[in-house]
Amino acid sequence: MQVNNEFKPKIVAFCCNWCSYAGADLAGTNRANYPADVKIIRVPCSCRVNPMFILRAFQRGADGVILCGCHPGDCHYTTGNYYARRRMTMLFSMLNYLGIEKERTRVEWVSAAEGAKFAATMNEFVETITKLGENKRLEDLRCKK
Amino acid sequence: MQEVMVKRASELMADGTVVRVLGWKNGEFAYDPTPAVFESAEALNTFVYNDFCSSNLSKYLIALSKKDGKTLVFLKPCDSYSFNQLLTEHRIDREKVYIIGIECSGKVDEAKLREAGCEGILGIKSEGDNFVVETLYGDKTFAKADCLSERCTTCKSRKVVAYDEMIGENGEVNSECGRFDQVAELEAMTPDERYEFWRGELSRCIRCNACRNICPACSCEKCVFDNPNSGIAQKAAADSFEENMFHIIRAFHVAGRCTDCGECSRVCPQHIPLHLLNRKFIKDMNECYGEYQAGEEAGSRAPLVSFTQEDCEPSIVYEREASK
Amino acid sequence: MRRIGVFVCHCGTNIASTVDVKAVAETLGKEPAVVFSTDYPYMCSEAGQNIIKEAIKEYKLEGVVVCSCSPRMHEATFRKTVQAAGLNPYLLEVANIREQCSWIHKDKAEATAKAIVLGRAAIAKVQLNAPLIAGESPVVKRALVIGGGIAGIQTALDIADAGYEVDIVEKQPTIGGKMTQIDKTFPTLDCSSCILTPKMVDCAQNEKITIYSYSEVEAVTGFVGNFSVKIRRKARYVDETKCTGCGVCTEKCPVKNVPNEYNLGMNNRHAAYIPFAQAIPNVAVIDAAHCNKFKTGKCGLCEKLCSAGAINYNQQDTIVEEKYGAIVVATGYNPISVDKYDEFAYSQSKDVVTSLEFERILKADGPTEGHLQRMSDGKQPKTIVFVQCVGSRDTSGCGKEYCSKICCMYTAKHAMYCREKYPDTDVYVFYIDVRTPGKNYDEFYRRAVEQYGVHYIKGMVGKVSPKADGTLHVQASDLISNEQLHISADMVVLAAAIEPDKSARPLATMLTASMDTNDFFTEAHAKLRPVESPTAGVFLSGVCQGPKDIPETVAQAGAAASKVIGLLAKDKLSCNPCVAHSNETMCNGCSTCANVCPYGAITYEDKDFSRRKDGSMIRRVATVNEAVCQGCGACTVACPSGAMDLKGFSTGQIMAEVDAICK
Amino acid sequence: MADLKEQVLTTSGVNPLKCMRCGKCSGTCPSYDSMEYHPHQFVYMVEKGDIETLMKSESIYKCLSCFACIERCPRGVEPAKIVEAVRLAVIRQQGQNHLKPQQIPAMLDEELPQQAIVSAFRKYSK
Repeated sequence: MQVNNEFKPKIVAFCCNWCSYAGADLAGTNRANYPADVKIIRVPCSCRVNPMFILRAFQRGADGVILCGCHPGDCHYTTGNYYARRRMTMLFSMLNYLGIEKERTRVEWVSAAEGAKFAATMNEFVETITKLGENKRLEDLRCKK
Repeated sequence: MQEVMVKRASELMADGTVVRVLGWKNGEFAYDPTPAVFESAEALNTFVYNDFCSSNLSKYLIALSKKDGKTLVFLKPCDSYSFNQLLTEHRIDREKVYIIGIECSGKVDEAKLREAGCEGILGIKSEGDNFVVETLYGDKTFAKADCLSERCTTCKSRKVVAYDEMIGENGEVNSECGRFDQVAELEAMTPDERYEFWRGELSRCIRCNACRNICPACSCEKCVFDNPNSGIAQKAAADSFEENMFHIIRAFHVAGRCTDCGECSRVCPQHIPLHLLNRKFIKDMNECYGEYQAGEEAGSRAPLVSFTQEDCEPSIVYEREASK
Repeated sequence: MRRIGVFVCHCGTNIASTVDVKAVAETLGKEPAVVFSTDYPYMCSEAGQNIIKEAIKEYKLEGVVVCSCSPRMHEATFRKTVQAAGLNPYLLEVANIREQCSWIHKDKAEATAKAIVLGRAAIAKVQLNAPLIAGESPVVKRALVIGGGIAGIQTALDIADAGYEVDIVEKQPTIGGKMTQIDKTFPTLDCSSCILTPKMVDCAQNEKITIYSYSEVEAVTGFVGNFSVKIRRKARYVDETKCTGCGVCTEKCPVKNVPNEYNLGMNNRHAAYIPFAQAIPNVAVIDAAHCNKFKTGKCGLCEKLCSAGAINYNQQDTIVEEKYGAIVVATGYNPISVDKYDEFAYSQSKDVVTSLEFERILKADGPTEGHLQRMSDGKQPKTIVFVQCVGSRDTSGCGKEYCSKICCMYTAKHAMYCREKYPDTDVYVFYIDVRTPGKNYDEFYRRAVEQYGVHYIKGMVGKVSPKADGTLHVQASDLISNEQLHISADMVVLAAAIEPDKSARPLATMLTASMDTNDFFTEAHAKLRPVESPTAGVFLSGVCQGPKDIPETVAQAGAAASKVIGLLAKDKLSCNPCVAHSNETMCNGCSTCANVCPYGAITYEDKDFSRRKDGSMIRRVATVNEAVCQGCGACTVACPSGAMDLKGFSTGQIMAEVDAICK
Repeated sequence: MADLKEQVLTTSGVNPLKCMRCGKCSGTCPSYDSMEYHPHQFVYMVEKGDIETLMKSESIYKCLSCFACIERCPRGVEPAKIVEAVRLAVIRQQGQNHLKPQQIPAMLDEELPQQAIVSAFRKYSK
């Protein structure tokens, strides 16, 4: 049997139900390709995403985590993504401060109409993470098989 | 100072203004006074106040202000910020607290005295720019600049921001304190250097929870790290992830609420510079969302529970790193 | 551990062609909690749903995972299925293996592996799903229509006809909108005012309709069935209840040099004015920015002359606050500014006009009283050049990328009209494409060419240069004969692109309704829900959603009205049960959550937690009003102690998904 | 053939598929009448790959490079860049006779104002 040594990153994408999850659906409807490494978790709003979830994903072996929400000003709940924006800015800055590769975390605003942007963003993110390689700096060895 | 404080405490207890006093008494050694509650005039005999009295008393008021009657508390400038923050969060009933603000010109770091060869400590006195330490081997004099604790050398404010009366002169806010210099130094390093630095520091963590237990902002009824349903409850720092996780989450939970009192670093038995995590958040929030000092005013709104439409995007983290 | 059933849908070949559905069903069937796993060509079909129902009964399932299309598509369907079999509808999770898997991946092995992971995540989540019961909220039986053009008028009339109260908010002093400015309508050439004004009067007379003219929406809170709206009624300095519309003030007002908006600034009006004769309400307005009384304190002539005593210089803006069950947006459009196109010399010559200005020139109550005249010298033009697509289909940055849709038809109308009324006029139309889909539209355009002799030239005008003799030198290409034309014209008419009204963007923010990059409101579904916005209870009518002509607008207005009527006919709406919930034993009462709640759904109360051991213990704790909470989850992250959680998307559930995905 | 098209597309950086055939470029062109093929035809012929015809035509030298077509095009197609690219294709075919910087001084007219030279450089270096 041929052994495939190619690194396949694990990527968790948190998508808000109203814009980005719908944008991801639209990417599907338009058959816009992006790698199967991306797995989406539906949340009502980007502001539902707790920094703990992101750390948990890294702990369990994710190589990259991306958060997608409605464009600022377009939040279904009016203000949710504004809070998410501040929280994630602070969290990412802290991770970077601790020397964890800043490229592993990302926030992107994707509207329900931006299927193409969703696919492009995912392609780009997967490429970045593939280049970075495995997440070593924020992993929990006990969770590795 | 100590005599003035005891005298005023006795008066307030005698006239019924307060029913108890929150202050310090000597610990096992002369250099580790511990917070104590005094419920009678006689008990005040053991009241102690000197340059070893570092602990922040504000957190104890959460429980004390739930009791019947008023509590007298002595708050240093640092502690008064924490007090305001707890008021903002409705954790303390202001009506149940009588505050005497006390001036502070910095507390001694006992470890630094020891490094300077000071042993057998029996007491301490402040004399101008020097500390005169009474030891088993006689009095010894040390320059304050050499043995003040880190948080006092970079003191952000000598102003008591909440008090009913003052003992001594109230000080001023010092915006040029340079408390972010060390953070800036770390920021200037490469990510790999920073990673090495923090691995070196955080890997010493023994998860004793002292930082959490002393922190006035960490006063949750139940901490997420003790809650088996939170998904992150762990007792031991079993591996590097756990060490990172605990400190990131803790810093995040107190972000915007941390007044930078420095208690976390003071009590850490492993001497991890935890204040550098909190100050990083404070510095970032100041830079991204405008100057904000938690606890400066009761009722103020912290940056993370506020927003403007023009806030910077999280990608600023990449941009700042790239522009270095 | 709950007993879970897994149902994998083929969606015909939509899923099955790239995902090995049998393998997915088989692999997921081996998951510890799964007691039943199967696949079927169409899970959403009746037969498919029956498989789920029967399995729930037979295997005593306590949770259901359907691997199918997006939950946005069929979550509601499957919830009903599960409920019909006696299970709580919220014990269902949908793994999206179509839009987010089969449709985007080509490699079957990869897609199958991903489908399995998504299935596992759903299984992990459903283990922790709580049975939820939806609450109910009442519906306020009143609708708000924002914008009083033909779209708003038609929507309001239709809603009122069904017996519901409707309020129209119009920012101009009169309702009527753009259609009042138009002379004739294509393709029938009936008079615009003649068909519009009866509808305006109907609005004014209908007792179910309240018109807030000269008013703007200032704030919107609440949610479907229960919006609360603040409307600013701008001071018009004339008491609407007293003014009889006699017009004395508008005639005698000494300030006569204010550009007349109704005629697009092509003539002037007084500072006290009624926009046009058929205005509804027929009430004067005093333009404080130009009125002498306001500027210098001297004058007050209108007050002296008004026999009804309606003039009131001290009037202030007032705020009306009203509750509505539904809101219809009908904010309409404006032509873009063509100043940027200096090649067309619009700002250099009065004889280069936009189509809407041309419309005013042709209309009897316009600046030339309906006579076709040049605005520069009043002479009748002998050669008119129409330029289409000015700013439409333009990606250069000056204009709009989209086709404005109505220009081809109105240009044909204008050209035809000129040839009919003034047969000695030469009329040229420069076009890129002539777009005439619509009943009798192409016939109309052909009539302009064949019957009226309008010169349609395929090509674009490159330059318009005003000459000293007052003519306009038009240089254009004729792509069919492959030559460059030079025409000496007397008048040039630019078919300017249309854009959404500027008020739409801030309104969208207030309504939390989404917009596209051109500031048109987005519909909930481009094909199947064209008159609903994605925000529940907000509906779209007219050009605010995209360029359209009058019949289309009226049709959409009626459709929006029927959606509103359908909503208002309900007495109660079931609420989303996925709301926040505070664990009192862990709550600090710190108010952090209330600070971030956009709905004010969180309140605090002092609760007694006294235990014998530590005596009296009264703590302040948060309570969530479940009818007001919309379930965004902002509070859950703000809460430092983790006391706040969100039902349906709990911390535990999301972490379980994370774990399953990262395994 | 295909190579020529590729070359013109690369050197010009123009995507002729963006053209919606409105003819505004030709409507605005000041040397339209002296050109055999007009700006919009350049775009269309390049799209079809008919470069050789253009290369043989005098039209490429009739274009003034005034850039009016670029300025006015509603779709940002930039026909003048295509004309320039076809001109370049001709020059390259004639034995790579690019000007060398050393050759320039000898070719300059003493009377030619300095500013004209500089502006010519500026124009053609776009």
